[in-house]
Amino acid sequence: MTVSTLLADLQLLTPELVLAVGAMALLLIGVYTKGEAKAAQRIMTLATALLVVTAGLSVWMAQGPGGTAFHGAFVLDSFAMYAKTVVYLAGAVALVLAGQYLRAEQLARFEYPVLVTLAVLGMSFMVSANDLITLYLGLELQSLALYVLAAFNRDSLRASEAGLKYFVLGALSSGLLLYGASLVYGFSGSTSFDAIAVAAAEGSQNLGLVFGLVFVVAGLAFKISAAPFHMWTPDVYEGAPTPVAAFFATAPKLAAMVLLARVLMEPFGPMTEQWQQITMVMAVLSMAFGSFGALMQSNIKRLMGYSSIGNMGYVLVGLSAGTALGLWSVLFYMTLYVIGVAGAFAVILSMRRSEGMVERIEDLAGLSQTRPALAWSMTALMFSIGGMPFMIGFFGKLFVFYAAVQAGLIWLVILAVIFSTISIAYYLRVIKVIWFDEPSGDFLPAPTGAAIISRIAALIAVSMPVVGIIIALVVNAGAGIGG
Amino acid sequence: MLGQLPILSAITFLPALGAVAILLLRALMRSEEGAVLDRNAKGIALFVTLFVFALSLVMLVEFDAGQAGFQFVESLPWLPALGISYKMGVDGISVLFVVLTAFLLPICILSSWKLEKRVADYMAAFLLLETLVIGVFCALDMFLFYIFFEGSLIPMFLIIGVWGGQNRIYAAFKFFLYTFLGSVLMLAAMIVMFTQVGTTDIEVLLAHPFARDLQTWLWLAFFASFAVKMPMWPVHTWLPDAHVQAPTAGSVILAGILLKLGGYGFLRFSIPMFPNASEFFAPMVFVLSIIAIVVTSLIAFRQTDIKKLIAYSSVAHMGFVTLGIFTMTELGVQGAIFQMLSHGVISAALFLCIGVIYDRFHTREISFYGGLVHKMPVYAAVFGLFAMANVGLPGTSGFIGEIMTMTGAFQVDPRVAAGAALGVIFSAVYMLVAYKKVVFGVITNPKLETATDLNAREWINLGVLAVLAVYFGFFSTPITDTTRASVDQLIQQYQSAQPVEAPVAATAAPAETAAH
Amino acid sequence: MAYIVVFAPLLAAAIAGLLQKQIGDRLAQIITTGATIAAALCSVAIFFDVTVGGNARTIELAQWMAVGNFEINWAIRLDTLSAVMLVVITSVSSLVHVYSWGYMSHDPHRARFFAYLSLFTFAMLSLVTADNFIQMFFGWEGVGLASYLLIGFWYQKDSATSAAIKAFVTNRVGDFGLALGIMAIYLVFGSLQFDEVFAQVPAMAEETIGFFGVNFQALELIAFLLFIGAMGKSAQFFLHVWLPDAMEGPTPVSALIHAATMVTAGVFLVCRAHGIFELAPNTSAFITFIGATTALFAATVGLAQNDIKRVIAYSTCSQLGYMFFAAGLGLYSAAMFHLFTHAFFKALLFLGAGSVIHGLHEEQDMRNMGGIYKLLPITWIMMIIGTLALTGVGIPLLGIGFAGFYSKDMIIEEAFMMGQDGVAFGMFAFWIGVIAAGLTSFYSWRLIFMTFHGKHRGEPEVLKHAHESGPVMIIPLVFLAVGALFAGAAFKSDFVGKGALTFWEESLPPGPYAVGNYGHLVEDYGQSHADEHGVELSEAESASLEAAMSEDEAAAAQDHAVEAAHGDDHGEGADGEHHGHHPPTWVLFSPFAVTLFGFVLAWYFYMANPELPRRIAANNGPLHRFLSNKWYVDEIYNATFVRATRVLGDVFWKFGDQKVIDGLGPNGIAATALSSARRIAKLQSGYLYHYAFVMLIGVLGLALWLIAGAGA
Amino acid sequence: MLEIGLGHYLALAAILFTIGVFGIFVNRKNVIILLMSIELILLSVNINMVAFSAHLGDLTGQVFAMFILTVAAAEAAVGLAILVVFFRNRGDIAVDDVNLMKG
Amino acid sequence: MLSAAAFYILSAIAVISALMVVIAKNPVRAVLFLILAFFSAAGLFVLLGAEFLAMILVIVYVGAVAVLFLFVVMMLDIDFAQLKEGFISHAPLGGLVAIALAGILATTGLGWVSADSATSALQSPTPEDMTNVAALGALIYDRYVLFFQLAGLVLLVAMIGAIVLTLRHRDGVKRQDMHAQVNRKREDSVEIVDIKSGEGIG
Repeated sequence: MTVSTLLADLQLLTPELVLAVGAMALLLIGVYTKGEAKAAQRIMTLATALLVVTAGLSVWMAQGPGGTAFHGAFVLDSFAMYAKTVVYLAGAVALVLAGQYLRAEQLARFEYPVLVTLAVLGMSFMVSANDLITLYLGLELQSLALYVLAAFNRDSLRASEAGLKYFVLGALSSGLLLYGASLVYGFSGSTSFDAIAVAAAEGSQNLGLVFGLVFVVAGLAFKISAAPFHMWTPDVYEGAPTPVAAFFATAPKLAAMVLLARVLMEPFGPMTEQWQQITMVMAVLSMAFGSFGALMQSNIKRLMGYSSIGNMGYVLVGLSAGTALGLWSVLFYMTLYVIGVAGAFAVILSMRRSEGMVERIEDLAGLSQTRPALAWSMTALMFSIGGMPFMIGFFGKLFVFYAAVQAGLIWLVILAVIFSTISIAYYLRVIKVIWFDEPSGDFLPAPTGAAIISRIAALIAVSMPVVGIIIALVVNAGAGIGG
Repeated sequence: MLGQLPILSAITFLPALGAVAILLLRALMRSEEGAVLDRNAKGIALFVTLFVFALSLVMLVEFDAGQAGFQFVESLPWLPALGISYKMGVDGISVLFVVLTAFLLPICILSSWKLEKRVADYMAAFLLLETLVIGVFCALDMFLFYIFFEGSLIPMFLIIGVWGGQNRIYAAFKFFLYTFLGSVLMLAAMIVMFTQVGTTDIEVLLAHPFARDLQTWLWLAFFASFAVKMPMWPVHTWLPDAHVQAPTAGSVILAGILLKLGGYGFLRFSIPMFPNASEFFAPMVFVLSIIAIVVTSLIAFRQTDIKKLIAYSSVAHMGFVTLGIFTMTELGVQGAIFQMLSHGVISAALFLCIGVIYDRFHTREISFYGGLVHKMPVYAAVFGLFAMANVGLPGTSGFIGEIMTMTGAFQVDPRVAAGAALGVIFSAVYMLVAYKKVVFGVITNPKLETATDLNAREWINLGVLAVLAVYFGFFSTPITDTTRASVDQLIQQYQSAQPVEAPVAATAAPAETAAH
Repeated sequence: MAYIVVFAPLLAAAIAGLLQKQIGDRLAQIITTGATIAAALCSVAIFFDVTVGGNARTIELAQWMAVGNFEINWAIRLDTLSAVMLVVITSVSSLVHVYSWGYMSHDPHRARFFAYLSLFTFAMLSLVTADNFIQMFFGWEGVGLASYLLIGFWYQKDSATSAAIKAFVTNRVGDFGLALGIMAIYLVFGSLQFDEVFAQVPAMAEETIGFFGVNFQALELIAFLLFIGAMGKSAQFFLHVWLPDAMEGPTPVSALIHAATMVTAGVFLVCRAHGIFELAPNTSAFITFIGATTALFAATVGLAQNDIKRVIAYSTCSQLGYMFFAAGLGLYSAAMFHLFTHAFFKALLFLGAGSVIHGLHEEQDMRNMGGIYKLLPITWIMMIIGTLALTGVGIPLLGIGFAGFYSKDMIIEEAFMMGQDGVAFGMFAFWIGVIAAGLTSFYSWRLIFMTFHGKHRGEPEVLKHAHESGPVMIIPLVFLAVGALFAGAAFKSDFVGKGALTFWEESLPPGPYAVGNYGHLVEDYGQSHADEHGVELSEAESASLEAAMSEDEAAAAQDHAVEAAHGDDHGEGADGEHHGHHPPTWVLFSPFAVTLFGFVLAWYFYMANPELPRRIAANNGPLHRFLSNKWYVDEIYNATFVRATRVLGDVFWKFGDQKVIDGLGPNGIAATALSSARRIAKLQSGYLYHYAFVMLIGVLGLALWLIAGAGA
Repeated sequence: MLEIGLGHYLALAAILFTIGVFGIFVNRKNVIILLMSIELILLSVNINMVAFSAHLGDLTGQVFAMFILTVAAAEAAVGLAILVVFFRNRGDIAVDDVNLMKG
Repeated sequence: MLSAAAFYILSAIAVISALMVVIAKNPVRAVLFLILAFFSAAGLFVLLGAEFLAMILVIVYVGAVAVLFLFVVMMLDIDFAQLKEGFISHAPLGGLVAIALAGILATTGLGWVSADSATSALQSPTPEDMTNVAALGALIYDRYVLFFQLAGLVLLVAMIGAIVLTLRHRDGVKRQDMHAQVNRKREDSVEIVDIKSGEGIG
């Protein structure tokens, strides 16, 4: 490797480089800033700016042709570019949401934004992974940061329990993933996705490769919390600090889903018939667990956890199609989902009373009378996440179902629509509490960041004409890969 | 004149703009100005709905009844990647429903004039509902239709749940989930259709011949949605609950318009797009319709809650609609459309009538009342008129729809007509008995002594409806002439899709012909 | 003019009804009564225009419905049949309007009452002037509505409103049939215009309709269904239950609706559609049977009633039975004739009864009356006239008598003749007719005796205040009495006699009597339009009766009759050549005889031996109980239909809807979903090792699923 | 049998892997044991990697294994840190006690 | 032959000590068994010709990770007697599943076949003329430099994480503050007090 090739390669990694260097710089600035609160404040702002800048950078990169770097270990295609942009923005949103919360909970420490930035960096590598090792290292970079974030409120038993659960199960899932990766490597003789695709085309019936596939998918399914690897989700969402849960529900989900899509479509593209079986089973299980599990919940964060399980089920329906259409429907769904969830968490983060944060669904009672704007936003967002027509989220469902139908998976779609009825019931419950119940007390004024984000997200959720724009973007992005 | 103006979009989205205006107004006003806000909200809502009604009348005047196809068509590419476009248009079948909706909304607003609870939200919800419902009738894109169709659940859910009665939450959930489940199956079917045809343009789909086996499944999926919406027996049980719990104006909209979405759906999708399946399933629909007519009439007879009684009666009347539609005779279909429009007027009026006494005494128990005629003679007369219209007395619009659908049904299968005609007897029983118990007799309940007769607002609402119910009872042709061209085309299309010319007379046996 | 006839009452009803507060009772009365009288005058003019002037015509007003061939117009059809009805309706209605000025003078809701009366008149007029079945159905249900309103006029009375509902619903049962009949007509003929339908009738004789898996003769089915409608409206057996209860309404209503007009709509329908019925022999036989049964049934029940109006109501029922069996036998003109005369004397009786009730301060129970003929002399006389007309008193051979004599005896005689000709149920109808005539006489005189004669049995207080009605009530009685006296004699020729050949023109067959006796005149008719109605005709008739008389003696014993019947068979054959149409004399006398017998019996029971009926009643024998309970029809209906409706309603609601549909459907699914949710929540135990275990099982399961799937 | 090939190593790795997994879900005593089980799993993966590497004559496997080792160390550090935090809050690290959140 | 014997012995030790890790009651003993397992694995690596990895395993794992474990076990003052006893009710089922899993995986491993394309797909064939260490070094600093950097970031995260979670500034604890020490000025610490003789420090 010469310097010139190195530089050429690094050019493709511009956003990552900026992020990595930026993160370390932030760390230094943080360390050398006097006063913990001040450092946290400053780093938070800088990190947010950094992420926004990187997002802009990646949009700018999208003008370029992309390509592969480091002997094919890293790929930058339109798919990755799109995903990166969303991930960076989601990270920035997560930071905006976190600021006031952390201060109020006396958790404001400069390591938080640094960890988020590093996690985003990990995700960035995940979506660009074109090699099992990139995949693994990116995943671990992200996961380790997330483990720490989950337990970030170290004086809270719940948070540390969440961190512990997430960590143990996450490590187990990494083990599964690695075991699978080793089998795949052993079969194909390479860790490069391209080489694996060649080998997979040759031996799609090979038992070792099939096991490898199952284990790799299982490891990734854990990250997107698809059943039956979903069990951590509600507990961690509930236990982790709320902005962390908001972060969990957005960027990592998207990154892991994009990674899963890429793994399935590129290296295992020739084995579509095999992995379709897996994703379909996982889709059905996820939808079932997500819908039923959420019905009886009283904690809204926990509810969001189950909701994310269910929603990943729908995404898997689209993914199961195994077509280009399925791919971009996944991207589309995830985008809408991220927007919706970010907005919903913004609302949850606005649920503060003088005695502190509240997170029971009942605490939203009568919101429509005490905080009408918040109530309308939450209503729109809940319906959007639930896939109700006249909200943008509906199109997400529409297109994943469409992809599945086109691939002939009509029964999967019928199951999916039935589950969507069950799942709409618990979104309705939230809306019911907001609208039908009598107010149980007002909230303190919402943090500015949360207020703005919840309104923007709600506005996007109801502005159906913009669907076209997003679709144009994802169609373009989805064209990047596929087999 | 209207060729260039997007009048349908205007009619559809003006109410939504009104809703936004109300919400913005609230956001801008301080909370201590609640009363002013309420007044303004009502004013805006009334103004907007009246304006939309006027626009709809303009549209009706401009509408060319001689033309079978869609008119005022607007088309904008929306999601070109999927062929989904924003396409609106009306034909003879849908145009009158648009007018009906636009007509009933001001009445709803007026009837809620005394509301004090969360007025701004209420008005906004109604305006949103208007947008969504009119959208359903105007949409010429399958998914656009679905969006409006399903979207209408949201404001209605809120209306029932927030401003409803005691058991409103159960009712709201039941209403929402029941109809939602039906509709998502329709969504699945729509997706399948899209994959088959590659477009979502209803006009194109209308011309697309679907394969026979596929039709069966698609038909069933659409049926699941429309049957719930209608509602047909045995998926009707959400309706009594929803009606009973909904506020008066909510019931008016529910019975007056939302129930028609199902019938409209049958006419727009099931019949023209799946003619073979429609023929195959027609006997089943007949049986269900007759059961609906007879059984729910009997059930209505046993109700102690006046609103529930009317709700069950609505189910029975919708039975005539499904019956008429699936006779696939011109008479039956015209009758069904007429019945829907007429029921829109009559049931709306009946719910308003109940609202009048509910506003005064806050109970819907029949046994609470009795002898109202002594204190409220005008009310008694008006209520009586609509009771008779509901019974289907000739000279009211209720009769025309019934006689047309039944005559149409008789052409296909006399048994069906006979079964339906039984309902005519039962409807007289429950309606008159209820009317007697509420209005006649002597006042035994001292609380009723304070009853006051209709006020001006109630008078206007009910008076307008009464004029319509009677006018169309004597002159049905303004309606049937408007719908004729489109219905003729529909039937022609249906007939030409049948493999062998089905014998129209005597006992048609569609099951056998479709089985080949 | 036709517009005035039909719409004046409507306009008056609208004004009186909608503006009652503004214009007040007085003005409302004037407007409605004036309008009706104007209509009456115009209808008389129309009557002569149509019958004499031959100006039968149809006036199209507006389009009502138009869907494909289903074109229905609002129209005024004027032919002899409708003209006759117009006269009956408007004249009786005017008289009732006038009468009500007095009768309702103390009622606070007079304006409403008059509005209803006029509304009824309008509905009835639109019924008879319909030129298509749907408009007729409109009028048909319209009169039902008006009847409902008028029966329930005193809405504070529970019994009144219940009776109103009963009337409406029972009528609806009939309408059920009528509506289906109309639909069947549309199916067969493709039109509902009278002219178009009737023109096609002969061509459709062989047509069949499949109905519940059976192929019926189309015409039979149509006729049958139409007749069900007629049964309901005309209170024929099975569907008669509403009529007695309808007496809850004010008495003028009973006179107008439940005697003279509405109840005869059924007869009118059958006559209007005679073309269909003529080609439906089985249905006609059924009609005969039902009519005869009703005649007998109602008469028997009338024997044991104590409410003065109910007696008359059952009498009406019974007389309608006569009309129907006449129609069933094909004697449409005779049926119409009886309808015509009946309108006068039955209205007279009702209004007379109303006068009694009014005079006795709303007392209706005859057991509390008696001995008041001196107090209400004019009423008494009027009632006697009415009774004589009803019982058909007349001198058989001379052909002179009260109105009922002409029409009722004509029916009985013709029934005999038809029976002779082998028409189904002909003889049955004849015998029932004779027996019922005797019963009629008995209960009618019973009514007179119980009401006016003997000792007063009610509160003495009442007697003190008893008074004769004022002129406004008496004058209509007088008018009706004139009708009851002379209507029969005056119009016999036109309706069923010689004049019938030209009188009905296309609207009705003139009847066998007219054809049999004057058929040869038909040829002449075309040439000479000379005014040969009236006296000349009745002379010819009486001459023929004289001739028949000479063959037999006046005695008409029962045992003798059988022989005579045999003998007459031969005579009939001999008469065949000159197309004569004469029943044997004993037949002519039999109604007279039984009427006399009935009178004597009534006199014996209620004048000579007034304790006897009371003892019979006290003994409460099974027969008496059976009769006073009206054959238990109400009870049977209550036990079956009403109860079944309730029980079924409850079952469908509480079991069907709530248990089965909701239980298995939404609620069941919701419960299942919630219990699944609970189970899944339990699975989410919070334990790390459970979670890890699930993950592992998941991997293993997926792997095995894939391997199995790949292997399979 | 005596000739030791790839299969033997793979089998050994499989057994170690299973023991590691088994350790996670049967262990209720001590969270630290869970962490050690995870190390066992990673060890088995490394054996796989190295075995494949030797079998294929390719160093990538070894490189991969090296990174796995690195990450495993990092994981251990984070895991133990979380464990310490948990212990400070809870005063106990029995696995059974880690179920505050459930349902 | 010798290598076969070595393999069997080492793998037997590895399996047994792994089992002991899982079932040992005392965490300290578990850690020690873990170390034993690592040692035997290192031996196996040597057998496979991966000397560098063997060394790493010993140095990193035994030297650092395992010791870290021990340290934590010791630090967390756990009352071992209280730790819940024995295997649990679902151990049989769990064992069954584990045996099934192990069986399937081992069978798969024993019958392993690599893809034909594998030989041509090799990214970094083992060079003949280099030692294992040198070859790996050449790889990770050149071809795999990205991964090397990434691994560094992972370690950075781990470091931040460990610090952020466990580092506490407790009051009342003396700690060394280099910055403060270095910047210490005379004026801050020394106060010249003029004491009159004979009066004492009042």
